[in-house]
Amino acid sequence: MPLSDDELKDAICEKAAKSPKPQLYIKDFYKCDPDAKPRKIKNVANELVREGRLMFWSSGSTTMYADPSRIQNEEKNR
Amino acid sequence: MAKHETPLLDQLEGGPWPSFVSDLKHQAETKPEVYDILGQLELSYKDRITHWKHGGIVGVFGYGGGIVGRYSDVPEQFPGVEHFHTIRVAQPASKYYSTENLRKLMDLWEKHGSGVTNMHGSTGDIILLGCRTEALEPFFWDLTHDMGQDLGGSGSNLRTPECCLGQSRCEWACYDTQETCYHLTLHYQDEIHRPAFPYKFKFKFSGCANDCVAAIARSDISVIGTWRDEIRIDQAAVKEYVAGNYPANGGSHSGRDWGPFDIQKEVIDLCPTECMWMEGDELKIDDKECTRCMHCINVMPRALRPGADQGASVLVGAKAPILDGAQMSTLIVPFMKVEKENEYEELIEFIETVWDWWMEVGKNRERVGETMQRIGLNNFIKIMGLEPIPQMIRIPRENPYVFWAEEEVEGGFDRDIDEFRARHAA
Amino acid sequence: MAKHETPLLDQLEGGPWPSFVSDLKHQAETKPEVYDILGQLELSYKDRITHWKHGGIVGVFGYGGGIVGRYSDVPEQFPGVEHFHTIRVAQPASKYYSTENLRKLMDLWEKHGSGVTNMHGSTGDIILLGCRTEALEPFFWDLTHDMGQDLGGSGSNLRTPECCLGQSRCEWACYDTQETCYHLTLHYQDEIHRPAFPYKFKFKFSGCANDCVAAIARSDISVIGTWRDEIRIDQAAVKEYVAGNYPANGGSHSGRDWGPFDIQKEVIDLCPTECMWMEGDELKIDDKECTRCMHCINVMPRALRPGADQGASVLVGAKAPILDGAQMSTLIVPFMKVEKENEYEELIEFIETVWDWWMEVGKNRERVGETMQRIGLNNFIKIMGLEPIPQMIRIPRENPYVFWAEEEVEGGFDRDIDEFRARHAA
Amino acid sequence: MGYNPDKPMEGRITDLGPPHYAQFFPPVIKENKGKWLWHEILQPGVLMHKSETGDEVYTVRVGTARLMTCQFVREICDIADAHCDGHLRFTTRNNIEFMVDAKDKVQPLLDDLASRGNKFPVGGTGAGVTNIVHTQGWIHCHTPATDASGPVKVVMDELFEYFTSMTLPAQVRIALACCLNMCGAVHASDIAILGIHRKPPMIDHKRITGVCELPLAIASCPLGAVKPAKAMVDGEEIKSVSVTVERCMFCGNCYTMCPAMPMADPDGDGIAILVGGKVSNTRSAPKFSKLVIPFLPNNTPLWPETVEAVKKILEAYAKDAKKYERVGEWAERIGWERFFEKCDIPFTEKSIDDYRLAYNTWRTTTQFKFTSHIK
Amino acid sequence: MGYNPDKPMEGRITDLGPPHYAQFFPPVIKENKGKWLWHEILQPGVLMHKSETGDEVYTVRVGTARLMTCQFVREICDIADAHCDGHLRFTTRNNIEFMVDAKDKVQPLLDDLASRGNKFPVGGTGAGVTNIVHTQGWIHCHTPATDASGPVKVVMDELFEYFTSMTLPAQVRIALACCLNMCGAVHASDIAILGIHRKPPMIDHKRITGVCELPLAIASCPLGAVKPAKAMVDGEEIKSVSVTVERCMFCGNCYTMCPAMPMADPDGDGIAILVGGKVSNTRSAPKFSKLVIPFLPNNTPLWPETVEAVKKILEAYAKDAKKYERVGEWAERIGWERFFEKCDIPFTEKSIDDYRLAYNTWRTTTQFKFTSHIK
Ligand code: SRM
Ligand code: SRM
Ligand code: SRM
Ligand code: SRM
Ligand code: SF4
Ligand code: SF4
Ligand code: SF4
Ligand code: SF4
Ligand code: SF4
Ligand code: SF4
Ligand code: SF4
Ligand code: SF4
Repeated sequence: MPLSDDELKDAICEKAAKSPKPQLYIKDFYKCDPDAKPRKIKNVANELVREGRLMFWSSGSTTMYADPSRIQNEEKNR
Repeated sequence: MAKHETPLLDQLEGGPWPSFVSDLKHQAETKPEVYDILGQLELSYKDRITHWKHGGIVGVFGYGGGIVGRYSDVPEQFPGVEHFHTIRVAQPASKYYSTENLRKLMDLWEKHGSGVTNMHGSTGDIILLGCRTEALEPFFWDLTHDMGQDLGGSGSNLRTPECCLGQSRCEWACYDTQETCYHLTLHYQDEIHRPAFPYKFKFKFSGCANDCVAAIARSDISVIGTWRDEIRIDQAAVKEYVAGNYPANGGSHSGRDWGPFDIQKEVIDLCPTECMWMEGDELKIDDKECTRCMHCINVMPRALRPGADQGASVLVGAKAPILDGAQMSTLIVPFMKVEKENEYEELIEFIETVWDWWMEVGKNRERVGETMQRIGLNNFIKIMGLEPIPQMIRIPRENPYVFWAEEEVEGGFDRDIDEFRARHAA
Repeated sequence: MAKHETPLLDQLEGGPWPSFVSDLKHQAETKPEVYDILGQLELSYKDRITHWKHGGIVGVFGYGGGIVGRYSDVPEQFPGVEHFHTIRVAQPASKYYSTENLRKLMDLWEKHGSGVTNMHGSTGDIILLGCRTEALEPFFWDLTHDMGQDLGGSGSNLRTPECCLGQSRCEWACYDTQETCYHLTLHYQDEIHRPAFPYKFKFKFSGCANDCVAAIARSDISVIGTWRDEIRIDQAAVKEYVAGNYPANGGSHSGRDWGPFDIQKEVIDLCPTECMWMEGDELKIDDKECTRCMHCINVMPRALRPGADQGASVLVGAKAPILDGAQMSTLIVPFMKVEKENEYEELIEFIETVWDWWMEVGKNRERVGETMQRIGLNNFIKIMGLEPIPQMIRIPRENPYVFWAEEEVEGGFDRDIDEFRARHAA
Repeated sequence: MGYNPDKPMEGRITDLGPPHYAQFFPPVIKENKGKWLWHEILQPGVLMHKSETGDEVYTVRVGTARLMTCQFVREICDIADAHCDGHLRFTTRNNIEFMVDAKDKVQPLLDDLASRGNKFPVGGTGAGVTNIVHTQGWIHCHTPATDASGPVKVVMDELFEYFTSMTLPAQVRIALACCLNMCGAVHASDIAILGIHRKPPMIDHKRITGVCELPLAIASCPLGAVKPAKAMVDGEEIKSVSVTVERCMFCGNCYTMCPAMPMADPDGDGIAILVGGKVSNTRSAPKFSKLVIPFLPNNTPLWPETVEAVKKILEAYAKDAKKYERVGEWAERIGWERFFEKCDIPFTEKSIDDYRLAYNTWRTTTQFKFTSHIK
Repeated sequence: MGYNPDKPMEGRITDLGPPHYAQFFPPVIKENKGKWLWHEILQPGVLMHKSETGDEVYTVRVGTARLMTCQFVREICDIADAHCDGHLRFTTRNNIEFMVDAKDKVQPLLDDLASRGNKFPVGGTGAGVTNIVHTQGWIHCHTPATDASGPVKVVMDELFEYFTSMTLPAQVRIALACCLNMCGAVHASDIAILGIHRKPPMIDHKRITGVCELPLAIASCPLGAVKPAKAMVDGEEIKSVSVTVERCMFCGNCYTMCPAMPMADPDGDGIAILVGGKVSNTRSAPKFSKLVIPFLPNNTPLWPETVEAVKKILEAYAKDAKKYERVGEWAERIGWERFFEKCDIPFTEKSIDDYRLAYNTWRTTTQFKFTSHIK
């Protein structure tokens, strides 16, 4: 049984909060619901970004997701 | 921000080619932060090294692509470029502009950013070079609200698709590259703006095998126009070429005396499939042997035209060398109709079949061409639901290492060693 | 041993091609164990599977090569082939025989073995098929004492070298393949008879690029004749060809009407380097562009001959597909004089440089071509003490992944990060 | 109204995509799209396309530095307004195209362009050298091993006559990329100028913890040269990485993944030259570029060695190749050994592939030419 | 005297090597070695070589089964004694060559050969099919997936007219190997007949301990399909191996290294057909053979499917290729898609490489032909 959207959101946020890696690839979230299609995971993760519960981090070539409190913030590092 | 001495860069102001240094200096007069661009670049010329830090988090809210963060590693010296992010603005298909549109965009960019651009980036975007973090959202607001325009792609996204000018000004385009590019760009806005993939993904659209947008070398899905009937021949024009009345190759070689046009040497002998010949003064083509390489058409544009039953070949997997070496795209669908009528249904289905699989099995930072290599072409073909055909390969395999599936082999794989030994003493 | 029914094999007695079945049957009349060969083979035809066990340890004392052990897996049914070892007898270079020699060998083989042979094995040996263990030493005694002959190679040894017939009956041989082959075979008797290597090693010698002993495909060191001056042209003979008085390609195509000889189409247009042309009725060759592919010489043997300054190209590494895929030999020394005068000094030095290194670093069951692949061509060239030259490659590298050595780079690899950070804020 | 930082989501618009291209078409393009019959290059940089409607469009192609300011774009717009009804386009190689719908409008346009100094060179068509596809270099990127705009400027200055003429055997496409990422088409260009690093990354142990995910840095190296390691920072042992320098091939991927592993170096960095690639499917299949000069120094601001190398190759090609023959087709016809000789480029072992699939590049035939390389 | 098992070392002679070849030369060869000027094929199987001394040697080439008995060799000797002063040779492809030093000696020799039934077919020269290079098969080897002598006999029976004539576009070299070890030149032949296994090895746990070194067996597998495993033999646990069958590509190397891993199977084994290889450096470089028919059954004793397949390819080639064009050169000129069509061979995914270096075989151009494969 695939998770509901809200369950999936929670699972993703939890992963972002607890994972040893502070920043995660979209693929790292696939395991949050093995039954969901990649596109579904992506849509939900993006929804979380819109809600402010996740943030994007990009090197230009690669993009990652992070919990806003854990993201690597160049502005702050300066 | 004040002027810096730029003795090294100054040496790039002479010469016949347009000088970016002169241009920047000119702009600096009204946008003084450009002096810091020049200053930092001069320092790079002195030190022979970049003075930019590794990029990082910046973007507009809700977008995972379109902005590349950039900070100076000598901000005290050059405060004007302390933040120097680029903004990728999606270009109109094949880069036609009205001056009205361009002027408006420039006004906006002078207002929010450095006033320096690349027309265009290598992927095709309008690149706006140098923006402070706090100016990103205001710029984006104005771009969307005042101009109705939007950002392009970056990161692990679909990158801004690009096309050759195609039917708009070229007689050879076998499908409408611009409309296809535009349609798919709009169709996949979400994929362009929000990371969805293991790594970047690019589409490029060329109208014919000349491939003026270098799709076969630079795009994960390359759609290249072709035809499946006969090259259209105007024999009267052939005669004109033979008589030397029309310039060969549309005049491409007119700067040098190559001697009189020789249809045998210049066309027939260079046809890679040897499928052309003269019969009297008529040019004949054995079209079923033609591989539509475009050479003869290029050389005699007034006499030859692509066939009328047009479409495109779809190839997959091109990329630059990082990590395992460069790849050209591989021919997967030899011929596909590419039509607005059915909203590019076939192509879209193809793309999404690729994505659904690649999003699942592609490793992080693995381009689709590399995933194809990893799993093998046969598996890829199966995943795509296609039949294997010889058009997909250059040559059949040269090694004997065929994987047979158990169900293909009479009696399967299970055998009883004792039974075997009863017939074959050890 | 009695006759067996062989209904399947019997079907191989008709047809125009010589029948090994008829021959075996004939031999069986005087050597009844051959009935068991036929019997076991018939069983294989019935079962569609081999009835030989995995080979085993047999040999003559002090030799690690020359014999391949073989036992039947149905010895009760076919006691005549219970032991069925093969003996590899070194062939005379390019396989000329006197009937006296051959008859003697046959007598010996009928005495000690099955009376069945292969003339010859794929490596070139005389293969004597089917000997009992206890007969091996007596056969060897007689072979050495009565005939002055010896075994060839097998196992991780130097294998029996082989050559094309070369100067003995071919006008194109650019060095004496037979003498070279003979000399090296004698020179390396120890390596042929006693395992010295990580795996098998083969030499083959062809007198020209036609490569009639398939050296480039089948030998770890392939020595192939070539020249470095000009193709010798007899213009009078050219005219005869053009006039149709001499048959093209030495008559090779005379079974079919290919139309009159056309020097342009058949020679000039097929030259891979496009270095030939006619000037009036004279054939011209731009020899410095010629890659000595032999095509033109093959087609006009009476008009064209290899140049007079002759030698050989030395290539390394050919092998069959096990394990990582087949390899052709790679050009390492474009031109080497191969001369008896200095006892093949240069070639011998080359061979031993390869061996010294390969014996050291080659893994077990790794052919030299595979070792070359593993360490890279550049390292191999260095080990050989050669300069890298473009003749060794087909194309320059297509990836940018160059390994630079520390000493090649100004300032070396060691850098101080703190010093760097002083100039580049993190 | 405008962006309100206090209410960022209010009135937000997203996912508009690019404007529809057709609104920017000059009228003659709009009316003849899909109807073009043939074209002719009237003179270098000036194309004429003929439509089945009888219409003609005249295109004037103009080289640019690609790096351009708002001021400069406005000047382009001035020209387009004056001559082209306010329309223009950019090509896939960063040239500008001004289009007019009648032959008599061409010369005034050309005169106007010529009157503006070196800003608007006309050319880039047919069998010549067109604009150099290139990248950011020191003007913007964090990984370059050379600059982009500068080398392009000096090379184009030197090759200018080939931009404004059509005297070569075929089109010659030059590209520059400032690092191995090869943003552009360096891997498939007739002549390619490639920035390369030659020193392995340094490791900034002090910074690595904050900015790097060690597993990603370790996994980034295609040759496994990046290994986990301990390091001392301010007397404390931290987890970091080390690099086995003998295994490093300077690809830079570790730095892409980990900002604490900078590679750039004034002496280590420089330029490699690759040749013989092509993109089009005309005659021969697309080809990759091949490395022929492994290193030239970053001698700023004029990169004389690079300029000379490119010119030498181009001129050897111009002299020797047949009509229609691209650089790579020429090199294959004459043989690479002859290519090195004709271009007077010393052959080095760096041109011998030793990466994956390398066997495929070895010469497995007796066919070769006796060049000066054979002593 | 002879071998004395009680004193094996007494009087032992070793390392003699082969006899010197020159002692076996017919006189005309001895006198003219290195002096030959040109040759001509007078009729299929009959060559004449002309020396600068004016001498001529006439060679009559005769096909053999290669597998031959002492009796048969004696018959050859009889012929050589009668016509050739007691000299003869064998070619690198297992044909016999009888040489005479005058033209008038040719016909009596040919007549003699013809009088001996099907034993001594004359031919194998020029643009025809010569003898099939082949291997042991079921007559001697332990790893074959098919027989050698049998398939060669039936194929040569069918192609006999091409052995005795010179009507093909070029020489066609056929080879057979009974397993992937490819003893011979199957990997570089115009047409190759290759024995293949299609079932993974069985594991004879009862025998493995005695006959196998497990680490060698494990290391033998290029794909790592052989793994250490435990097995029960007579109630006792022993160390053995297991095979991951999905990873097995049936190369047989494990069996070579370990007799307790037999592979052969009546239904699993059969024949693959490869084409387009060549060895000579004439015109094009040497080429590898390519797999076009992945499997044909071992239908003993006449292998009708194999015979038909080879003949079909040969005849399609004979009909379509240009003079001098080898099979591989022809296939490349017309394109492999057309090859499959012209030879009426169904294309299967088995012809698509999925081993190492496979990318290199993919089609990375838009150039292709519309054949029946495109629906
Ligand atoms: C801006 C641009 C170069 C330019 O000056 O035009 C560019 C700039 C960067 N590219 Fe690129 N790439 C740009 C087009 C390309 C192209 C060409 C194309 O898209 O047709 C390629 C080759 C085609 C391809 O995708 O393979 C390209 C292949 C790369 C690669 C190597 C990817 C690979 O799979 O081999 C990287 C490295 C990476 O992704 O880590 C890279 C990475 C980068 C990064 C993000 C640097 C990095 O290591 O993260 C650069 C940011 C520079 C900056 O400061 O803004 N860029 N990059 C181009 C994008 C502008 C635009 O949107 O129009
Ligand atoms: C007898 C002969 C075939 C024949 O019928 O003529 C033969 C027979 C065997 N070959 Fe071979 N090879 C024979 C010439 C070849 C050749 C051809 C050549 O030498 O020109 C090759 C291809 C060239 C090459 O060396 O690569 C060849 C490539 C192999 C291989 C694969 C080697 C590789 O690196 O790919 C093996 C497998 C192995 O060594 O484990 C092999 C192994 C074998 C073994 C020893 C079987 C085994 O797995 O251990 C066969 C013994 C058969 C038997 O019962 O006697 N044989 N073998 C040939 C030797 C006769 C002679 O001495 O004249
Ligand atoms: C404007 C542009 C398309 C666009 O959407 O912007 C374009 C336009 C034309 N190309 Fe192109 N090509 C354009 C980039 C390319 C590219 C891409 C690239 O260079 O990055 C290629 C592939 C390059 C390669 O193979 O490496 C390209 C390969 C060709 C060819 C193939 C030539 C060949 O023999 O290989 C032709 C045919 C010809 O010129 O005969 C061609 C022909 C043409 C024609 C004649 C087509 C037509 O009928 O109008 C156009 C004018 C040619 C000219 O400039 O001489 N175009 N053309 C691009 C101009 C670039 C520039 O500013 O210089
Ligand atoms: C006798 C033999 C050498 C030996 O030492 O035994 C030999 C003898 C000659 N070869 Fe050969 N070749 C012999 C095996 C080969 C091989 C090896 C093989 O097939 O395993 C090759 C390489 C095959 C390949 O490329 O796959 C070979 C490729 C050639 C060629 C190249 C043809 C081409 O265009 O590719 C020529 C030239 C020609 O025929 O025009 C040639 C030419 C010749 C000439 C004309 C040389 C001469 O001047 O005498 C001889 C007679 C040719 C003929 O039979 O039509 N010979 N020749 C071999 C006879 C084998 C047989 O019994 O059929
Ligand atoms: S790719 Fe073909 S259709 Fe497109 S612009 Fe180039 S020549 Fe025209
Ligand atoms: S398009 Fe190419 S393949 Fe077709 S006829 Fe013209 S030159 Fe030949
Ligand atoms: S390889 Fe050359 S020299 Fe040797 S027999 Fe063949 S054609 Fe003659
Ligand atoms: S030997 Fe080959 S390359 Fe040399 S001239 Fe003759 S055909 Fe041309
Ligand atoms: S090529 Fe390298 S250095 Fe240049 S812009 Fe691209 S990523 Fe940056
Ligand atoms: S530069 Fe490339 S090869 Fe060197 S350590 Fe970094 S990732 Fe590895
Ligand atoms: S090919 Fe295989 S089966 Fe045949 S003889 Fe060689 S090793 Fe034995
Ligand atoms: S047959 Fe080859 S691939 Fe299969 S298990 Fe044995 S060694 Fe491995």
